[in-house]
Amino acid sequence: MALQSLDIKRRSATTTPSPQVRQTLEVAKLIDVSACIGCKACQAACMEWNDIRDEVGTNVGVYDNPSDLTANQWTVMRFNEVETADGGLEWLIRKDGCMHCEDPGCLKACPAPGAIIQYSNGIVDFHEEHCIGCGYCITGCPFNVPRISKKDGKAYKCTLCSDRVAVGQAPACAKVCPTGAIQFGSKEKMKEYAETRITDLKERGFDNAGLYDPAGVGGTHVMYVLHHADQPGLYNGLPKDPAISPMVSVWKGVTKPLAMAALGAAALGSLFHYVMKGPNEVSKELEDEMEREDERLRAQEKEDVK
Amino acid sequence: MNVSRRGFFKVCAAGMSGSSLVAMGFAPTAALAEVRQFKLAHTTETRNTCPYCSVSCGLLVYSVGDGAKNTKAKVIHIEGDPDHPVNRGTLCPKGAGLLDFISSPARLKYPEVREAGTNEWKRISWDEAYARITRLMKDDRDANFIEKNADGVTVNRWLSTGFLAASASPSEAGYITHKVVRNLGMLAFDNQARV
Amino acid sequence: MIRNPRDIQRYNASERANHWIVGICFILLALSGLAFFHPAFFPLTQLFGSPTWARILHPYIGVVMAFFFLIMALRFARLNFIHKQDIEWLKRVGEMVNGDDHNMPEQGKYNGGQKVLFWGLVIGMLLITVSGVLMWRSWVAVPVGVVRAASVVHAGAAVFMIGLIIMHVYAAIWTRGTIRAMLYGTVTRAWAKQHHRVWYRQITGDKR
Amino acid sequence: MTNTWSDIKNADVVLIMGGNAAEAHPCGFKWVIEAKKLNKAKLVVVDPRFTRSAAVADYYAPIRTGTDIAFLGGVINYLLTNDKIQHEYVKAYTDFTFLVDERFAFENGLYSGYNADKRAYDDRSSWQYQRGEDGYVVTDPTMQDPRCVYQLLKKHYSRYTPDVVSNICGTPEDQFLKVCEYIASTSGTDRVMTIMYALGWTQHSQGSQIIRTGAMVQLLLGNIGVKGGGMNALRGHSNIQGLTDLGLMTNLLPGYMTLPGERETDYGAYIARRAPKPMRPNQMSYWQNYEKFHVSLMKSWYGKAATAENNWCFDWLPKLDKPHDILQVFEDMYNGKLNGYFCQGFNPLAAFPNKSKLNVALAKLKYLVIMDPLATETSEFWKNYGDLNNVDTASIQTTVFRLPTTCFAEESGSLVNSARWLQWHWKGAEPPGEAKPDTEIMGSLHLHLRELYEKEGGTFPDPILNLDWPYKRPHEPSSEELAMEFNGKALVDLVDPADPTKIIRKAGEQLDGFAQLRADGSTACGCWIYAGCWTQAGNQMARRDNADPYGDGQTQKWAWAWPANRRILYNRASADPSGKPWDSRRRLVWWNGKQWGGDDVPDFAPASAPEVGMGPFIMNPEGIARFFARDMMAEGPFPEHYEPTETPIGVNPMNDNPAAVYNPAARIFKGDLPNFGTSAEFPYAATTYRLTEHFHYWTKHVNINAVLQPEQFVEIGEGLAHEKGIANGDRVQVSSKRGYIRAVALVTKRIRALKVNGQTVHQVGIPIHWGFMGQAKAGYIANTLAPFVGDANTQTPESKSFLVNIEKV
Repeated sequence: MALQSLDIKRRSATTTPSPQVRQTLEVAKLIDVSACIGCKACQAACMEWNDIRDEVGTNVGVYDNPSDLTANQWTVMRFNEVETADGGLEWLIRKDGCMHCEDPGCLKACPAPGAIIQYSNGIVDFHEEHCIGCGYCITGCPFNVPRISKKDGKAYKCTLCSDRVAVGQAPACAKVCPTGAIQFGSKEKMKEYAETRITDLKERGFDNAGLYDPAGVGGTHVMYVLHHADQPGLYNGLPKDPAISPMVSVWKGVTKPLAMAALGAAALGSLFHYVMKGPNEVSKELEDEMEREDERLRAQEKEDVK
Repeated sequence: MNVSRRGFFKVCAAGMSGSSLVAMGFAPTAALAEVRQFKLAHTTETRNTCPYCSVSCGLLVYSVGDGAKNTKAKVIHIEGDPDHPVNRGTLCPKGAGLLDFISSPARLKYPEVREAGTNEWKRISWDEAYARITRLMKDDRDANFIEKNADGVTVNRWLSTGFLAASASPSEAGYITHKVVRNLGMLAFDNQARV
Repeated sequence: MIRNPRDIQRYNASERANHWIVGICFILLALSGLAFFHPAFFPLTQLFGSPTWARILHPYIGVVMAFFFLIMALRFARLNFIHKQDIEWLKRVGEMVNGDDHNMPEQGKYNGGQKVLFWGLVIGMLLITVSGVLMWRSWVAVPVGVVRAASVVHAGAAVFMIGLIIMHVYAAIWTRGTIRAMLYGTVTRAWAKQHHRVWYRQITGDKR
Repeated sequence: MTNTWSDIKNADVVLIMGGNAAEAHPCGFKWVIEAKKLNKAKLVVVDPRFTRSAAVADYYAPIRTGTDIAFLGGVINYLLTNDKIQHEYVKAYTDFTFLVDERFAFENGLYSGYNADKRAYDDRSSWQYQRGEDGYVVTDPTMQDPRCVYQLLKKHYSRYTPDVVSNICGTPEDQFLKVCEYIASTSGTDRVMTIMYALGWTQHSQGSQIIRTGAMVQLLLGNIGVKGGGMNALRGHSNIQGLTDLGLMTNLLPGYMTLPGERETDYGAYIARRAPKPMRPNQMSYWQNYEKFHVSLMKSWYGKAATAENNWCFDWLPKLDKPHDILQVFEDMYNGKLNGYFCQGFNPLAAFPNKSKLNVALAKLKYLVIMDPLATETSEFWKNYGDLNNVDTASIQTTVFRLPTTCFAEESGSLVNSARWLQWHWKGAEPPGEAKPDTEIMGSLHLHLRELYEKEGGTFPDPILNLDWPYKRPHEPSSEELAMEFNGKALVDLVDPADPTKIIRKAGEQLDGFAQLRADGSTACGCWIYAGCWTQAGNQMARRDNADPYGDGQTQKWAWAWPANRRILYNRASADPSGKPWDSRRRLVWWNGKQWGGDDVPDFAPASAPEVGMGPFIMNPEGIARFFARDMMAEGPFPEHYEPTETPIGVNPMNDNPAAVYNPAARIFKGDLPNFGTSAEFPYAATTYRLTEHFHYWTKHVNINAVLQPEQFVEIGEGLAHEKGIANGDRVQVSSKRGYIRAVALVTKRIRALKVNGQTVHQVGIPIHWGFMGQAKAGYIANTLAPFVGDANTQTPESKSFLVNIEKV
């Protein structure tokens, strides 16, 4: 029996492993950018299901609204007008949001035990009750996804609707997607399906169509089918080879044991030094000298009084 | 501070045990993690149809309360009906936002009247609304109804009041509207089909 | 402890207060910082009310510490310029650590080790303050690459400083009669003559 | 829609033109994506803007707004010239062989019979077929006669060469030809194209003719009546199909029956005119049953008061002097001829063109009654909202009543979707405050009026006092009662005409379909095409079996479709004249030697053997589909390109006749003539449209949608932006002859300048969804700009093509 409703694979700021024995289904969401019409139904469903509402903003000269991810907007559509070599136009629309990395930078960076959880099905979830609001998850994320709420100072992002997945349903965005550009299922099935889409796209002249499942973060549980998999940057700067920043790896990797060892050594070294060498005390001669001087001065004072 | 050698040992021991406690007793291994409670668990599910465009997607409307006498149903969530052969559970951004339509602050709650020349709404009862509206209708109909045209042909029409019918109300409402409106002799009668 | 009117004043009240403000801040920052740094120390956040309070307070305490450290550093900077005899002292520090200070060159108010510690802390504070500000999401927004670099620097500087402070504290404990200087402001003449003879002579006029 | 939403997955080519299905109907559009996945279908989008439909298209071509007839005329010419038509289909199932009256002529932009003073074709007698002595239409099966429809059609559209098309539409010639190739690829029996269109075709002064041209392309290709084909009008509102079916329009009665005109004083003549005899031997001409439908309707409305003696209350029906469509009504209101007006779930101030005229018109009313779930702009037309609605409140003497109504979740009933499915829905919550369903409000208004007439008497009270009102709770008729009423029931025991000993339905029982209707007053039916929706077996609209045994998306047991639960109209045309499916992979209904059957309810006489030669278009007296529209269209039998009423080029390149620059029969009121702008003053072609994030003027009240698209904007191309010094995100003023709006400029590569008739035409895109009320940021009503001019047949306002200027503010 487990306490939690989904098996946990990893939790933030925890040095011992979570129970690992049970093997559960690895899930994934596949976003077929070639079928996405940018209708934002996923955004609406996300807001509705998760009980979040962003502010009514302004138009800043693009269709992207809200114009960025926020603590109240866990997914946004990124619209890019790209001119092709033959004078044509492509309107590339990418649904942005948490990629649910197999090797999540946020979880690695998070200092609060249990604030970030990776379930054994691959979902990376934030537990705001444990979140301390430090923002290290933002520092750790290779995709610039988590956002701190101005209301409560906690970090929020897509949960892949862990509450729905836990009861056997698809995430709200995947269920709602009118064109089926968002699919949900086992990661294996998603990859199989992606292959059929890539074949179709290649037949339609997109020679570089491919799957975006970056190895640098151990693969992701949100994947893209891209018409131009060779240029992910066209899709609003999707990183080509994302990985946890080496800075973050150093910070949350080797630094920890080394620093602990160094500080431990310093403390223990001091202790043993004290034990072995004893204190550095004032020499007996000087003490005696000062004692004598004091005696002399006291005697002098008495005479002065008389 | 004059710490004796013995005193120093005491401090060290305390420090050691303290950090051991930190490392073992208070160590954060038991931080609980559970997904959010599935919010539809015991809601009432009602089959409905999206009121927006004419794809007419199937909806599942979830409301709190189980229909017992002492509960008042309140819709808390709407999603696509997976059985529906057209939308198959999907919705568009409008359909996915329907919850906020039902609970929009712009929803009208009471009959109101804006009297001629004034600048505000005044709440009235349904009875008053019906009485005043039908009085205005009857006076206008009685005064302006055309039984025969200039050529003496029976035309039985009422042109001085018009009616613009809905586009999203059920067919049953449309039918009764047509029955009532045409029966009064109205011809200035139209719906949203043209726009 | 027996008070002796002829004890030597080493720090005045203002200096002592300044030191302890910095010291307390440092302890609080080290406790909270370590809690964020390594899961094993996370329960230390409870000392601040809750983990979130620890996160909220940490940077503000840092600002307080940075301010008072700056004042303290300005106060003591001149006394910590490194001279020839300090280098000599540092060359022989091994003997000192080994418990034999007979061959150590005579020292002024601060010995070479203390001076190195001082400048180490100054550099550490500079790094930790600047990097800390860059990481402070509530008030500062900089590109994530800068935040990442700052995070590494902050952690490194913190470990460096905590190491220095362990040495600082141990040295104070190890060298008996030292702690009172920061508690009451005075040291015994014998202590002064033993550890800081040049300074002792300056104060007392004792030529021996 | 001739076909259904899920049937689109059977298409090989999808042409989206005059619509933007991905944005306006995303869940229906899913079946386009399915077609791409399942059939490797190609999606072709032709639109002034590179829309979100274009974003997932295989091919996109730009077009100048309002020039679709030229484009499609060019397609017809391409198909005929390159012999890309389905010969057997057009020969057997269309009027290709029919001979046309010798007097029929087309010259310099006008057909024979035009009256320039009336701006109308008042003599359409030449727009007819040649008739033989037997009364039937004369045909030439060789199609060589120069008066046969095929030859006339060919001649008419031979003028629409690719360079002419490109010159008018601004579509580069190579792109036009590429689109033609995609379309032509479905001329064989093994490939099918569907056309999806919406307001982008209807909201023009020549909208009906644009749609006809599209239908003609489909007929040439043999794409009507088959799976994956059809002309699919994507209707805008959830029940606008239903309300149109139910005849809530100035000239209609339920089931597309029509009101008598004031010259139709004789009941018999009224019926006869609507029940035409077949024009060719052995044709069905189903409207011959008109009287059965009409009498049954009158029995539903007037019960026992409707008798054979009083011609089933024929005199009680109002007689039309002219159509009182929305433009006519607001024109009359503007001229002070209306005292009262009701808006039931409708926001005309935002939805109709030329807002400033509407404001003046509404202020002339004595009383205005609003029934709506939401606070609409119309309900507060009298309130000053600064520049957004600058009115003098105190001078407006209109009494306005605002009655709160329920919304979908708070009521039960049926909605008819674009595919003619009647789907039942159930109440899920109580309405807010004292809101009431429309059924209850209408019922109460009737009862209050009846009471007043009973008490006081008054003008012509007969219909009011005699309206049949059998509802159990008279003030609030239930949806169930009303649905059963429009399905129809037997008033007496109905005897089988073939076997007098057999009773089909006992008195009081629900009818199974319109075939059981009688003209003798023994049946009642409120809407004949809905007969079968609530039978003795219960509510067919509530059926929820989504089984799809043939895997083609027809789901016969899901809800109920009119007519007779038929999912694809004209489905007889899916089989060849011998009754065998054109394409075995695409079989729909076929002749099994004894009768017609298959995966759909045959749109045909079920036992009529193919040898009899009955045509598949059984509602037409010809039995076939018409390229030559006879006298049925206001501006002529063949669609012809006319410029939008406000044209950016000032001339019609198809003629040099000043009377035929724009639609010579368009609905224009004299008083509006000064309100039309010219390209000298307003040089840019503008078009209004919907965005996928919003639904008309409703969702600006919906928080989620307001977040998704918060603020009013207009779209312009980079070329125009550069010319006018407008940067992305700047505020601009867009003005037409009728007013101005201010909004954020969205500068995009998706709208490109077009070369038209030797000049550069820039287009300005104007989304419509904002107004002076709501959760979204307040904005200007976009229809402030649109002209008060209507299509000649449907009177739909020309909101898609007009002229504007744009300036940075």
